[in-house]
Amino acid sequence: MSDALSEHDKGLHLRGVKAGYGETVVIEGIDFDLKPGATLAVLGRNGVGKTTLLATIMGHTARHGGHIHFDGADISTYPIYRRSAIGLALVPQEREIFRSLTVEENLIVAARPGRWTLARVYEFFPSLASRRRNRGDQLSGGEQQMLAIGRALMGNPTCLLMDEPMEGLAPVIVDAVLAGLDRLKREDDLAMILVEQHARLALEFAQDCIALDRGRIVHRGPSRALLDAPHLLADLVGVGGGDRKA
Amino acid sequence: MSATGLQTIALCKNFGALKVSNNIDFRLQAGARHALIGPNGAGKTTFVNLVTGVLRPSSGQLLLDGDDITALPQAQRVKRGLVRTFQITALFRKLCVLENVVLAISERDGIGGDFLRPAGWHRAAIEEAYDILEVMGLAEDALRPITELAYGRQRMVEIALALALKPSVLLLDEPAAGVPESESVTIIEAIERLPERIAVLFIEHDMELVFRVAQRITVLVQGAVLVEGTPAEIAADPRVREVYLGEGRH
Amino acid sequence: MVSGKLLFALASVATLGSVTTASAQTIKIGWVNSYSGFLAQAGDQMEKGLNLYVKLHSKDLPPGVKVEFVRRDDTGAPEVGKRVAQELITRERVQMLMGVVASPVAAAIAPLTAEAKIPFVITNAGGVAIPRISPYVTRFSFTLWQTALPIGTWSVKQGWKRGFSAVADFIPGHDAEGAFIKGFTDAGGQMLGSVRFPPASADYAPFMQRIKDAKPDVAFVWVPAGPAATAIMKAIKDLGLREAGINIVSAHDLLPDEELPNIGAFGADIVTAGNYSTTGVRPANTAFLKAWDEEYKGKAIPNFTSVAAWDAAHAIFELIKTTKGKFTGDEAMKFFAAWKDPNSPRGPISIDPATRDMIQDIYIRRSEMKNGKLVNTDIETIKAVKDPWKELNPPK
Amino acid sequence: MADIFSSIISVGFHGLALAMVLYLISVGLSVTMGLMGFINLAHGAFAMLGGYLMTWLMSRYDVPFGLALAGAVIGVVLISVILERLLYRRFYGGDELDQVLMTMGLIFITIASVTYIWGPVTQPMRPPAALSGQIDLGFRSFPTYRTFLIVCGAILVTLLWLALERTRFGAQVRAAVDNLRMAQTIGINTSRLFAATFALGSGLAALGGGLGAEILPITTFYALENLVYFLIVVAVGGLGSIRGPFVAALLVGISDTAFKYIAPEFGAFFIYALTMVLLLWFPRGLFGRT
Amino acid sequence: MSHLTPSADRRAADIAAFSRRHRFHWFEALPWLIAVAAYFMFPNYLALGSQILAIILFALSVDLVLGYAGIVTLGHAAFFGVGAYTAGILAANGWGEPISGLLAAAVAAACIGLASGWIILRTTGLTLLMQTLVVAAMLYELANKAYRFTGGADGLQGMSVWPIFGTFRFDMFGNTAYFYCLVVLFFGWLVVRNTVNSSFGRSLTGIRENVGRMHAIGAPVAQRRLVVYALSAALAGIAGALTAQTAQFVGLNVLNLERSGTILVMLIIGGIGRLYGAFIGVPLYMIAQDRFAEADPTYWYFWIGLAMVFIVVFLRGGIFGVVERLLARSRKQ
Repeated sequence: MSDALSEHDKGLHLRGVKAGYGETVVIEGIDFDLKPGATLAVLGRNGVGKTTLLATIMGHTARHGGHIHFDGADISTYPIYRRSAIGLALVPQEREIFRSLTVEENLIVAARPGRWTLARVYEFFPSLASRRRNRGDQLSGGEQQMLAIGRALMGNPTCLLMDEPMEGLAPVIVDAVLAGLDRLKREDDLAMILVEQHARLALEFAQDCIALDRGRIVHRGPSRALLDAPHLLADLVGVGGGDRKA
Repeated sequence: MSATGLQTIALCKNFGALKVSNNIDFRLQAGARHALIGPNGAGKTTFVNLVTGVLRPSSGQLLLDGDDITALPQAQRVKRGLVRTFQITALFRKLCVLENVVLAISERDGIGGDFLRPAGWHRAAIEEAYDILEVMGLAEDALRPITELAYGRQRMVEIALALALKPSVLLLDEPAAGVPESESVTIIEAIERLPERIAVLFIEHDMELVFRVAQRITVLVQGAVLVEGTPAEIAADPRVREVYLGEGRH
Repeated sequence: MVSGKLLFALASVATLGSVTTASAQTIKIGWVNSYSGFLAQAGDQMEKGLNLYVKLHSKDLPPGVKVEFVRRDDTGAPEVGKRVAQELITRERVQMLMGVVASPVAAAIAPLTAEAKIPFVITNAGGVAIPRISPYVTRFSFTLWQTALPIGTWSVKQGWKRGFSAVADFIPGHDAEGAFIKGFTDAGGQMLGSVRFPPASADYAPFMQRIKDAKPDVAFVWVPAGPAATAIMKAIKDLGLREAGINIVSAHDLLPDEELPNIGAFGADIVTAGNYSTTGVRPANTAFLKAWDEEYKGKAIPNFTSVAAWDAAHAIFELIKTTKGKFTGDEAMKFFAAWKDPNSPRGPISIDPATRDMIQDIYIRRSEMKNGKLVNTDIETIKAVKDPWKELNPPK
Repeated sequence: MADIFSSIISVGFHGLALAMVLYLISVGLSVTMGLMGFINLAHGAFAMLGGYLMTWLMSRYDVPFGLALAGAVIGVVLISVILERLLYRRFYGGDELDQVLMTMGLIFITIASVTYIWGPVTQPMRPPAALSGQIDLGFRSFPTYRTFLIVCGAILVTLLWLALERTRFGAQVRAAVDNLRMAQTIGINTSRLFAATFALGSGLAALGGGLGAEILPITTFYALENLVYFLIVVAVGGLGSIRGPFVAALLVGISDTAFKYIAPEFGAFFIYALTMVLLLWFPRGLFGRT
Repeated sequence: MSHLTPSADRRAADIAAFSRRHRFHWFEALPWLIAVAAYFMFPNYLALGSQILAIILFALSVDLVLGYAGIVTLGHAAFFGVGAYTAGILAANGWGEPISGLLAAAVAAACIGLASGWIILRTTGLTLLMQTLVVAAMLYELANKAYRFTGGADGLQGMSVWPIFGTFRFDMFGNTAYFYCLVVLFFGWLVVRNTVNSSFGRSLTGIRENVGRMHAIGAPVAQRRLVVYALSAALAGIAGALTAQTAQFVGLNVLNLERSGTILVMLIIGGIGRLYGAFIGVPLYMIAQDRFAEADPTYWYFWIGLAMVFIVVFLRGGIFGVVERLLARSRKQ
């Protein structure tokens, strides 16, 4: 089946996706494609629907319209656990570590056979290895973040969704996490979507970017281009009244 | 009456070792239009909960019109004119729009505990509620249950409910959250039409709304006030840019 | 006065009506039993006794006369029993009420019969004061004073001077406790203490442990026949009460015949006082057991409740035969007051006209293993025992 | 003094035996309530069925004690899986009143069914000869079966802890109790996990019902009469917890026995009073989540 | 303004419709007409009939706390039982006047409601459910222990209830009892109806729908819940007293878990929070139970249980919910 997939079908494709919570619609008319191994930054201020977008791909929200395809399959109606099984993984904003499980159990419980093993995750995040017997609720913010990423990797995904992984971390830790992500990008053929409020961090990391406002995509293009246009960037994600209704 | 509507002095809230609100000194002038902004997790909602009495502060003081209300329960603060709306619509969903507002007026006028007379006999409250619906442009839906309303209309009922309590200080928690663009204009207009005597503090991510309505802006970061100023000052402040754009990595 | 006359006239019309249809006459009897609830097992015993008699003897009824039993479940709860009895009287227009396992249920029903003026024939409930509630109550079973008082007296005679009692906390339990203490202390024994536990209790070990820790010579233990009895026997065994030198005595409810196989060897060597045991050697009993085994194919064992139902059915059938099925409540009560049956499976029985309770022989039995089976063996017979409580407490 | 000491030992011993039975039966209820938010009032019916099946196998077909117990557990697990698929799963996350109505209905159906099949008679539990009588532990003798029950219970509790603390399945269950949506997000098929947990909980209840037939006699109204005790253990222990119900069962078992020993006329009054105070103090139970 | 402003006519019509909602509808007369008709049609079933009427009042009291104030209780038998024992003990000890007995029962039950509510209403969810259950269970054990007053497990024997107004004697056929229960139920219903339609009642609905918002509009939520709990307790107490007086007997089961559970079941079958669920669910359940019990005294539980599972699977929201959905559908077409 997967052999027959054309290059075009592989990866993640959203078409006209409209979704929200209950009857509320938060995002609307979302289209984009993410090729295997590609990286995408999602920008936008608070409350514009970035988290909802990731949640929708993972199946957490109520879908009101549109379709999501992943590696050739229409996964729009898949239950959450099946989306995980076919290669999607989410690092949620609140980390959502299983607090009554130890670090090691948090990893094992998500394990699926593949290149990512317990040993490799520990090698990747050495500080987790030293705390493997600690319970999820006994970790610092940075460790929790690494654990959330490690847990996602244990499922051996082909597409990793990350929701503000630097949020609330001390600068030193931000650097450590970023270093890890960079290494992931270099060493692993993993497609990644990074939602980030610190726009420059995200743009430096990802090849392409989209920006959301009020649930719609208001900008898309290569990250480089946006980094080179600080006024446009400030307009998209910064603070200011602006008459950007044009 | 002091010119200050609402004031917090060194307000702190800790959850265990976690400081969610850190020494917040804040003033909301009577009749002001004041916005509170900040990235996710900055402690905005905690601040609202502290001010309205859902949470008790770990330390610090809260003044309303110069009186200390730190120890007052939620209901008492409402009686003194400190009223809020909710980020996630919190209405009486199975009841009709009119009844939602009548409930609020009944509580304000202290007839909510009357179990002898039918609610329909309190004609003045119903008339007043209908007045508010007319002002908010909700009258045509007066007898429809909330569940049948579009989300944008529900957000309007949120504000109508708060207005019914005749607030002197009104906290709007993301009044336009989750509303499609087509409907948000109505909400912004409704906020602009709010009576001038009411001091309005709104927590909002929608910068268009913030800069269109607010006279002053306070930026909250990691539980503490980063900066306060006019919209122009805030837009030009490098620290704010740093917070929002992630410039100048450490 | 006028209305009274009118009623009388209406009543005579009604009677006339019944005379004209006498050729195909049906006598309706309301049968109140515990089909569910904590006394369902005793109810089952009672049901089997009645059914067996009715099956064997319906043919003996006068031609054209039929007996219809309208059955209702009291669930062991007095209020339910009272309601179904009321419905039987008002809705089904029964001529007689019969049955009832639980004393509280019988006590709740009894006042109705005084108002309706219909006989109430009790086949189990042993609460001692129940016949005093209504003149229309008569009882074919026993009172706990008939069984518990003699065992108290007998215990002291064995040289057991220090006693303890443990009973279920409801009417019959209180009767049993009072009777045993009366018999025991009158004969010179000394009570070390007593406990009452909830009638529907689940686990008896803590109560039995308390007896064990008190170290009496003899413990009187009473619970209603059925599951509670087996459970309590098990607790006695598990805690090693007898190994600790404590003798166990009781009324027959503790070791009903049908529970003996369930109890098994560890129920041996307990002394109980009762009005019937299957091992009793009497021609009437042999015939009864034979009929029983044929009907229930060895799957069931009769006990004193079955026999009481059997005896009561016998008396009622004789009443119908004698009156050809036409009797008023008062006539029926007069008939029962003079009832004597020298050949009941339990021995000679009669109704005491003064108290409307049974006069019957009480057997002191010891449980023992015979041919691998636990049985109650009569070791002493006390002839023609009247209810001692009614003699000690004459009506005011 | 010796008397008091002896009484304390008596109460502790019988309380421990009762606690084991209560725990085995209630732990499944606690986990399913914590995991699926389902108020399963009919949980006791599985324990009752376990008791019925075991005593029936033993008395009708002379199956040995251990085998009969295993057969009963397997039977109950099968029944529970069918019920879960047919009925329970429709109501996960639904209105709690619907859950109350349905499970009360199930209790009624079970009461009538067991009366129909096995009659209104309490089922006799006859442990094998080796487990009858008294066992001398040196300083004093104890009823053998109850000693066996306590040992058995302790082993089962340990096994259960190991299963939940040391296996991947256990980690999945705990993960799902912690955070249902995140558990799905990492690929746990929670629907299947629910069914498995439900079956495990029912099986444990059957085990408790069978082993504990001596302490909680197998009668038709078992599921209703003991319901309050099971609910107390769950509520006091804290929903979704494994440890909580154990501590609660110990508390209820021992104090209930003590109160019965000291003041039997009051029945379960003090247990209820204790429950009330504990729940006011710890509204989420001793080990509940905040 | 972008919105259409409805005309003054529309305003007047809306306000009139809204403020007239508490007025009586013709269908509200139905239960009473049926109850009177039943008296003439089923003269042999009056004992059952009066029990049904008393239990409807009990169900109404539960509907008030559960359906309107959103307090899930598995222990309302506590108040039913306190009422029954109050009236019963009075009648067994020389004061058999029925109406003052009812009032005494109401007062006693309301006091217990206030006292227990003050303690337990601060909890929520399963904990509250357990607390209500435990309160009832404690009263059960106390009633059992207070043998001298209550008769314990034997039930309270020897009640003697005087004729109503010294004229109408409680007869064995239940004629008096039936009308007595009917009249008391009618007044009880008026009280409940008036309460739920009052501002207080509407604020209860608000509490059920959204507690957080009620706090935010300044309502004294805890106080409202306590008041309605006590009021409901008083009504449940009257229902218990009615049962005691008409049956002239009180047993421990007025306080047991099965009673708390089945009243909930009856109400859910009828439909909660609708004021009339009690009038449908209670007769349905009790008549079914009576019929099943007669046809099959041993196994009636089976059919009742099956009906309950059937209702919850196929008739969500109870009978009243189904009727409402059907009405809504026919209106749309």
